[in-house]
Amino acid sequence: MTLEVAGLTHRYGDELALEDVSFEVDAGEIVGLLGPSGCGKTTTVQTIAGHVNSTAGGIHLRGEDITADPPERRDVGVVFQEPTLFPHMTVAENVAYGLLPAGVGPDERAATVDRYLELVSLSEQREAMPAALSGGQRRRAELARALAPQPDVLLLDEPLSALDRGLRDRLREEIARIQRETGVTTLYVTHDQETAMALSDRLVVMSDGQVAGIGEPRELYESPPTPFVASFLGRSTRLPVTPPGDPGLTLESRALAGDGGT
Amino acid sequence: MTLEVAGLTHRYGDELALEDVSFEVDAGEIVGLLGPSGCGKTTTVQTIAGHVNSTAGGIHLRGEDITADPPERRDVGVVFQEPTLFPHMTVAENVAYGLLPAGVGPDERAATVDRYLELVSLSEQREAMPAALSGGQRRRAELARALAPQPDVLLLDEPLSALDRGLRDRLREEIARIQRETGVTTLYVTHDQETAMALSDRLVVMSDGQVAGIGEPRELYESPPTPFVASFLGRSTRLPVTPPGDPGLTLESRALAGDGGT
Amino acid sequence: MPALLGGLLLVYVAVPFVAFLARTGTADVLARLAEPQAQVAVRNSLLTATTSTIVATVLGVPLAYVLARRSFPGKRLLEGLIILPLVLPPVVAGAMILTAFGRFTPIGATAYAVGIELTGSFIGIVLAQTFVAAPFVVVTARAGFGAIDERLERASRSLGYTALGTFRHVALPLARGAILAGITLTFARAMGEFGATYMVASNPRTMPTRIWVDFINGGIDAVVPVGLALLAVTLAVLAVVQRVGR
Amino acid sequence: MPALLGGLLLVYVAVPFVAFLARTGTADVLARLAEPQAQVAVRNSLLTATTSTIVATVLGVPLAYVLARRSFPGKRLLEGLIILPLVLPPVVAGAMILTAFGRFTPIGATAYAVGIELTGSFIGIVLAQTFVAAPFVVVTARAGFGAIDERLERASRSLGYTALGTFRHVALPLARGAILAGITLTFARAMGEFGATYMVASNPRTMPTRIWVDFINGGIDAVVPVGLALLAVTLAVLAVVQRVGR
Amino acid sequence: ESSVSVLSAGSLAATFEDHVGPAFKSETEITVQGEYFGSNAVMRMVEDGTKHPDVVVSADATLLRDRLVGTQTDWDVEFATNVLGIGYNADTAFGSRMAAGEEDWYDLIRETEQGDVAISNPEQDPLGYRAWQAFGLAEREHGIEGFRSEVWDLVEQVAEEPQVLGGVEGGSRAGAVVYGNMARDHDIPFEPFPAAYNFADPSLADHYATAEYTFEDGTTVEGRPILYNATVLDRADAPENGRRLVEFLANNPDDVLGEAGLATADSLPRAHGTLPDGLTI
Ligand SMILES: [Mg+2]
Ligand SMILES: [Mg+2]
Ligand SMILES: [Mg+2]
Repeated sequence: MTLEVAGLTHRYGDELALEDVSFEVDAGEIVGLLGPSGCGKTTTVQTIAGHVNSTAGGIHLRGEDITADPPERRDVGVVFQEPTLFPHMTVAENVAYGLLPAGVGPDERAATVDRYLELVSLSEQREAMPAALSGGQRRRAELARALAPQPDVLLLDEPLSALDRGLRDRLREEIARIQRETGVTTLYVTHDQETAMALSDRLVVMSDGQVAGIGEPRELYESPPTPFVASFLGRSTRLPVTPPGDPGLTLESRALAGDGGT
Repeated sequence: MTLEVAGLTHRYGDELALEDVSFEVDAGEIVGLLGPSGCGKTTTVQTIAGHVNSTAGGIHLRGEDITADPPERRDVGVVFQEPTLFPHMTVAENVAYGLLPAGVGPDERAATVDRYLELVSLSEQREAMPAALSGGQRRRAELARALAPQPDVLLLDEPLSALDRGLRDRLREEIARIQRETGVTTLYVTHDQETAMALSDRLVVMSDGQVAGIGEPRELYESPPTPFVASFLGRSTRLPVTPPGDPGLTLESRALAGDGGT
Repeated sequence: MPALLGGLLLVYVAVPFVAFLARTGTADVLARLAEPQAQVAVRNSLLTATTSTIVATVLGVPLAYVLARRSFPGKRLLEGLIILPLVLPPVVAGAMILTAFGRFTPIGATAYAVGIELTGSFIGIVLAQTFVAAPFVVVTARAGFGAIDERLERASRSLGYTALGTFRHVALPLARGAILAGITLTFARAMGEFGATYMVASNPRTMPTRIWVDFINGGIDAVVPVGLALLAVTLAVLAVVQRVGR
Repeated sequence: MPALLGGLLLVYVAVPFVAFLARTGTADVLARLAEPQAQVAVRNSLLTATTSTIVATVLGVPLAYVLARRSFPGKRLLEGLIILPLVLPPVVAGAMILTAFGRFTPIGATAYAVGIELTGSFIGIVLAQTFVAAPFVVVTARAGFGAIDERLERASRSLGYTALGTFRHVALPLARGAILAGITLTFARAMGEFGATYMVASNPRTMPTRIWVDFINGGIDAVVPVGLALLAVTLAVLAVVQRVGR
Repeated sequence: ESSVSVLSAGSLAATFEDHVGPAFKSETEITVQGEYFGSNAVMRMVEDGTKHPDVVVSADATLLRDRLVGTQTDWDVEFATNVLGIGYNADTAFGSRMAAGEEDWYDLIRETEQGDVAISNPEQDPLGYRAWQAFGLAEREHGIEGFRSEVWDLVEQVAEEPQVLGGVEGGSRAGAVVYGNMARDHDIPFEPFPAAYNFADPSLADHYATAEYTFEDGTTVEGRPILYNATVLDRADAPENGRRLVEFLANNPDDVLGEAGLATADSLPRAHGTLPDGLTI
């Protein structure tokens, strides 16, 4: 068991954001953490990464209790929901950033940066500043940066929600490929059923701060343990195709209108 | 003749950025201004918009000499190369912004905003702040903002260069559709031969601050007036398909690696 | 570690304050503040510092904008000039203002002839405070304007707005935070201004000149009531400014 | 229109300066500056203002960071505290410092017992300048840190950097412009500080205290040489700071 | 509202703010607007034209007479004197022994450490050079060889009157050579010097004159009684109000000046030059 989340409970002031959240992620597995906006997905990720201290519950990584460790001692790679490339560093410097505290020497550092830039197809942008990248390139640079120090677990918090539809689909496949190639244990957070179903080995469905169901995508879809899971997973197929205002534009404008996050 | 550019010459300090640039754009026409990076395209656009005062030459709009007019008196809509949505206003406020100085009353203003948001398929984002939009949505919001005051001419300065490949292709078609629907006289600036050929009624090819050729795309392509035009327009077909580093990834990674601007 | 270093500075600022209050006590503060002299000083300070801040903002924010946006020969010189009052000891600033606007100078005499006293008057206080405090809002607002993408302003021009309209609708709202910080510094400095004010217009009394007179009359203890009033009034005004500005 | 309003402020700042130089002339400036007294003052001012600026920056920038990033009970109070020296007339600031660090106060006596004089010494000057000038770098740097997306720092932590390492590699470089502006204001203020310095350590002489003595002995004309030197030295140092900081 | 502006020696700030001002106002309805600098700075600012008060008051009668009479005015009136002595901080060793009153000040001061006792800067402030002169007169009066130079090395020269007293009050000084009225204003314990060197008795002027102080620029000033004088400037905005104030000071109704801690001698008030019409003392 690589990652074990046990009984996570968190309060913001009076509000209960997480209530007894428990799940596990196996080595090399990609687990989707799925749920509607505000259900506690980001709080869960932040707690695993150590940026939020949970009120109760524990986190184990490779069998070690890391609940009280600061983020820098956790070996958890994170790609945040919003872009976080360091604007004052080149793409290569961004990717190299996490290698220094990991104790990687200069020569190996350069080789590692090259390898990961190639993995995400950004070798030509190595000297570019983040501001010069397109949205998809930024996301891939962040992915390389998070992967380069070879974390025990990679947390992806809705990495595609700020991107346009078509790009999103392509980058999703790209992420799947990278995960396959690196074999990194991954927790993939999304509110998008389709993405979760397509990517995940297993799914953790959350609702209102609680785990509503855990299982393989097909299994959960076919025999949902709760009505919420049923309706939430089912919705992607039940979604009616609403006719847009101008019937002449139907397909083209749909494709564009549907992009973006929540 | 809607737009007439005659003998435009511009110096930045000692350097000659534009030299005797002349061309015309007919009413309702979409003209592509094509050339490699640094050839003077943006300076030409800025001069037409009134943000740069040319050293010599004149600009006529609907027969009137506007060479000495400040930008706000020119009735020229601009979509800049980099995004310029006002970050402190909602999408709807951005689109409404240009209607006030145009003297449009409140009721008509609201109706106009609705119409243009629908045109660019952003009706649902009307109350969103620009920061919450995806790259493609931002571009479309800017397009709506530039079109709403019904300018005599619309200048698009490489509007797609900051976007990812797939999105770029889709948005290019979107722009073509919008231009057809609104019938706005358009000057479309790009360094991308393919985009220019696909979109333009006529092409103005620039090289090193000078006009290297003017004509219909097919005409210029088939009988280029200068060697530069020949090589610049021809290159898109002569471009060799370079094999990527890892042959296993060929198609997928090509699609992603090729995105972004120059 | 940052907290530790930062705490050191806080302690350093707090120690004199605490030592001061511990020594002087705050016993009859209210009684002393009830005296008309103190009340007049509070009123005068509020009136003049507010006026100075408004003058500095109304003139300084446009200046900051011009400095941030335009380039012209001699710009460096003007930038140096605007830091000048920040560097000058207030006494010298006061002496300078007196050489320019004193009663027997051409400007001062002309003003006096038409019944306006430029020194020893409210106007004199405002002249002194504005001279000393205006640079803060200029320097801060300039940084704010400099951070705005100029293309946003070009877009506004192309959407039909004049340079002035663009300033109002785009530059001003986007630099609001920085301008607010500048106004804060300027107002605080104007409220506390003593040296130049005392040279140019020691009457009518502001809180700082009142404090000085209290000090040479009654020593350190006598400073406490108006001193505390000065702090309280300034912080209260700044709290309101922050709230309104958000 | 902005240029016009801004120009008004520039003219207002320039007029006293020009009037002052026109009246006093600059004839024997160099001769007066060649006097050892003047040279000592220049050296003392450079030494103390640089020290004060370094102390204020080393302590103030971390403080600004903490204030920008953390929230804790009593934070508002500390924020008020840090504006305090900005509002206080320098005389009161000086009186406060004396009550805290004077020779016969517990702190002052302890220091004196081990041979350190906290008043009437270089240390005294630095104490006064730091007290008065440190708030500028704190307020400005705080605004700079506040503008940084906190997520960048979280990303740095998750990439293996401690809070301190993150501060060094992410927060500091990204807030550089604002910190530089703060250092500028703090150094300028420290160079020009007179009131508190004169209370706490009128000796050794800095340029502002030298100017005051020259003024009461020789009047306005006598102020010119050191006054000009003060401006020249300050602007020169700030030019270097700007260049190095870029 | 009728007012008169006064540019005065700093040592008279309290006198004008708390005593003369209110009393004069209640008698004449005229408001006193006071402004206070060291006597030297006062003269300088009047000469420079940077300040244009109605009335100038000096803590050093000769200074005003030398600098202003003949150019800015042609008369002055001496109206009060003051006592020089030691103000001290009773919480210090020096102060508590002074308070005990069993030892002589000149023995105690020699036992202080360098910088414990402050004087005004003699180059800037008459209070400073009077301290020098008093130490010299005391050396002769008590027959203590080398007293002045010994003490001179011990005392700290700080800026001016306000700083001197601020030090004693704030806790950075054990004591300071100050005027009696200053100690009273600031509510600190005060031990006046004997008449032989307290500069309070105009009739001892010749004796005081035997002590000299030489400025850094080589000029010399003789000791003289502390004599406060006042004048109305020729170009005063409110000359009539100014004259009434000087008259008020000279005639000192209800011992207003005494209340303020100043001393009045039999020989005062005393006019120099031709008094303007309507001014009687
Ligand atoms: Mg979330
Ligand atoms: Mg361009
Ligand atoms: Mg005096």
